[in-house]
Order: sequence, then structure tokens, then C-alpha cells
Amino acid sequence: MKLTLISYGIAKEILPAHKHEIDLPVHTIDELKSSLFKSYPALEKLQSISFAVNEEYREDSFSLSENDEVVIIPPVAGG
Amino acid sequence: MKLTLISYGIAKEILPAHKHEIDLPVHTIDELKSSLFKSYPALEKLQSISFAVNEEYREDSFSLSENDEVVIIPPVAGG
Amino acid sequence: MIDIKILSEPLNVELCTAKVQDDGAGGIVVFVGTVRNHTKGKTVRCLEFEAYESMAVSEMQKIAKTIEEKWNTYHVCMHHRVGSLGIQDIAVIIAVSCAHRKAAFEACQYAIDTLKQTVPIWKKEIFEDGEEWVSAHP
Amino acid sequence: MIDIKILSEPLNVELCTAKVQDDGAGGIVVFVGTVRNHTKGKTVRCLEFEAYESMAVSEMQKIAKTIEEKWNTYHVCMHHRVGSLGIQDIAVIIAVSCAHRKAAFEACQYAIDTLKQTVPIWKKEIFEDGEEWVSAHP
Repeated sequence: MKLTLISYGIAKEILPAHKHEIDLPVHTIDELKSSLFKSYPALEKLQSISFAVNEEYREDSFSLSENDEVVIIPPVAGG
Repeated sequence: MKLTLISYGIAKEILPAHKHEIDLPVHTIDELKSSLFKSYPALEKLQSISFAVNEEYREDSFSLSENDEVVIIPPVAGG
Repeated sequence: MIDIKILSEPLNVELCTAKVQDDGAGGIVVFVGTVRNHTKGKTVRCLEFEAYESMAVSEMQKIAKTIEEKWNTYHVCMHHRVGSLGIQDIAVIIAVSCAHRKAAFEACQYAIDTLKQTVPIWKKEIFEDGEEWVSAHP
Repeated sequence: MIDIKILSEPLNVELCTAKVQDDGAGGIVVFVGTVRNHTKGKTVRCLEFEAYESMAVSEMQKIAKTIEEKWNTYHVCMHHRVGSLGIQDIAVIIAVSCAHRKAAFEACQYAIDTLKQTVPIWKKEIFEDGEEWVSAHP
């Protein structure tokens, strides 16, 4: 499945770029997460990691669609 | 005992003036209060009434001294 | 730092906040009390605030010292206005700074709750058809 | 009224307070989050804030709507700054107005507590000898 990954904060320093395209055999957030943890082990060492699609946090079971923009959200620290 | 009475808020409208001198046979706040309630029954109808001497709230049992300035404090409503 | 004032000019939120800022403070909480246009269903035209100034300052000092001890505040600023105020005018500003925000919220709320109970300040509401000293009667 | 903004210019406490003033409001509570000079014993030189702006605004909207429903706030103003901030600079201002002050304190505290948990904003602390994304690691 073709996806665009967008990353912020520390995730941006772990992944190759703020925004990059991937093509992986994944269908859910959960599968994407496992795949990313294999390619970028530093991601798994974070305190937490969340994913957003269309500006909403999504559960692990969320089904991805072709060409989705998936935002990787490392631990937030606003305020 | 000679005392100066100072009153604020609604008490100022019940007593003759913001500041006036009295000479009454009273020795404590409690006795002064009873005497004032007789002269100015409207004071007793207030939600509460407190007295201060030297910028401190004083208990009913507080002993007055000659020439004390006694401040009559009706219910406060700051803020 | 403790900054307590009774003022007859308009109060300034920016100023009070700046007074409590500190290199070590992570949380500033500011309470701003404004004049409401109604009370128990009646329309308020304006308010008159009157203070027994020296004692009001001394009671506010007590509140500030209490929160300094209990919540370890860095700085406390309490400004109360007196005189005639219109709707939306600011009657009181209480700003406190702490290392952590939870303490700042608690300290600020304690300060305004206590101010309303102990500080010798009175207000008279002026209605279209009369006036009334607030809280004077049961 | 709900006013939510992510800004790269300095935030203004007076402005945020004025935005939530209302004829019917008796209590305004303002939280001001400033940059502290130390964290876990290390000296902070400055901070970099980064936001996923569109989602940050949408998450702040959710918070504002929740407190509007739960505490019946009149107005809510939440401004968050991004970019490079120095010590004492204001990172966030949350101002809420209610008819009564207790609700305003609770609503404001809920808003900042939730903002820190859900709004996609990140900060990097720059020390004399390095830098670190706040809360990134256990």
C-alpha cells in the first residue's frame, strides 16, 4: 500500500524526512507500526507513539487506505 | 469609656457619620455591640457584623481601652 | 515577592502577570474579577467599591503570606480597585506563580475565596431603580 | 465564543483576557505557561516549539467545546506559541470566563491538563551542552 508518512518532533529526526512516501504490505496502523519499528528501532524506544490520519488520533486497528497521509506523533509536550 | 467609632459600607449609612466619638459604659466588644444594637436596631438586621481595633478583627471578648478607634465592619463583599 | 495594592485607577492584567513572572516559574494563574450586569435577576447599572484601605492591605498581605507558605508560590500580586466601576470593569486581579501549575491554581483560588471572606471591602450595586450593599442582609 | 490560535509572535495576556470578557461573566481565570530556566537540575538556554498545526487547532477546539459543555463557560481563548522561545517567554495562554469563579478555575485547569496530554505540539530543550525533546523517552 502506498502511504505518505509525516513525522514531527523526535520522530522527524529518526525517520529520513518530515514527509516521505512508502510502499509497504500493511493494512492497519498496527501493521504499519510493527514495520516501522523494524526499520527504525529508535521509534520503539520512545515513551509512546501515536498515529493520526485526517487530523484524528487512530487506534491500532484502524484500516489504512491507499494514499493515506499518516502522521507519526511522538510524546506531545505542549504548554 | 471614650471611643471613636468608624463605620464603612452600609454601617456608615446606619450610624450618624463615617467617624464619630462616643462615651459609653462599655468595656468589651460584646458590650459595645449590645449598646449599638439598642441605639441602631438596623445594625442587628445585617447578615453579620464584625469589629476591628488596630486593623485586626477582634473577638467579642476583646477588652477595649480608653480612646480606642473601633471600626464597624458589615458583611464584606470584595472581589 | 508580594505586591498588594488598592487602586482607584483601572487595573492592568498584563502588569500583574509580568510582576509574578520568574525564571523558575512554570505556571502562572491569574484570576480576574469583573463587574457583572445582573445579580439575582436584576440589572446592574454600576458598582461602588469602598475599602477600609489600611486593613484591607493588611488582610491581603496575610492571604499572600499564607499561600506563599502553603503552596510555595514564587510571587503573588493582588490588586483591588475602589470607586465607581461599570459593567466589565475589572474589580480585582490576583496573579500567582509557582514552579508547577497545580499549586498555582490552588493558591490563586484560595486567595480569591479568602479575599471575599476576610478583606474589608464593600460594594454597592446601583440598579435602575435603587441601590443595595451586596451581602449586607440575609 | 471560542478563539484558538497557534502563533509564532509573542502572546498577549491582556488581549486573551479581553477576548473572554463578557457582561455576564463574574470570573475569568487565565493560565499563563512560561519557559522555565531549569528542568531536572539542568539549565535550559531556550526552547523550540513545533506543532502539527491543523490537528493542534482541532484538538484545542475539542478541549474548548468540552469545557463549554461541562462548565458552561462564556468564552474560551487558547493561544499557543511555536518557534524559538527564551526563558520567561510565554508558551501558552488559556483564558476562560464563567458566571461563577469556581467553574472558571476548574475549566481552565482541565484545559491546560488536557492540552498537555492530547495536543500535537512538541518542545525541544536546548541546554548548554546539548538538546532534548521533552518527554520523548521514558
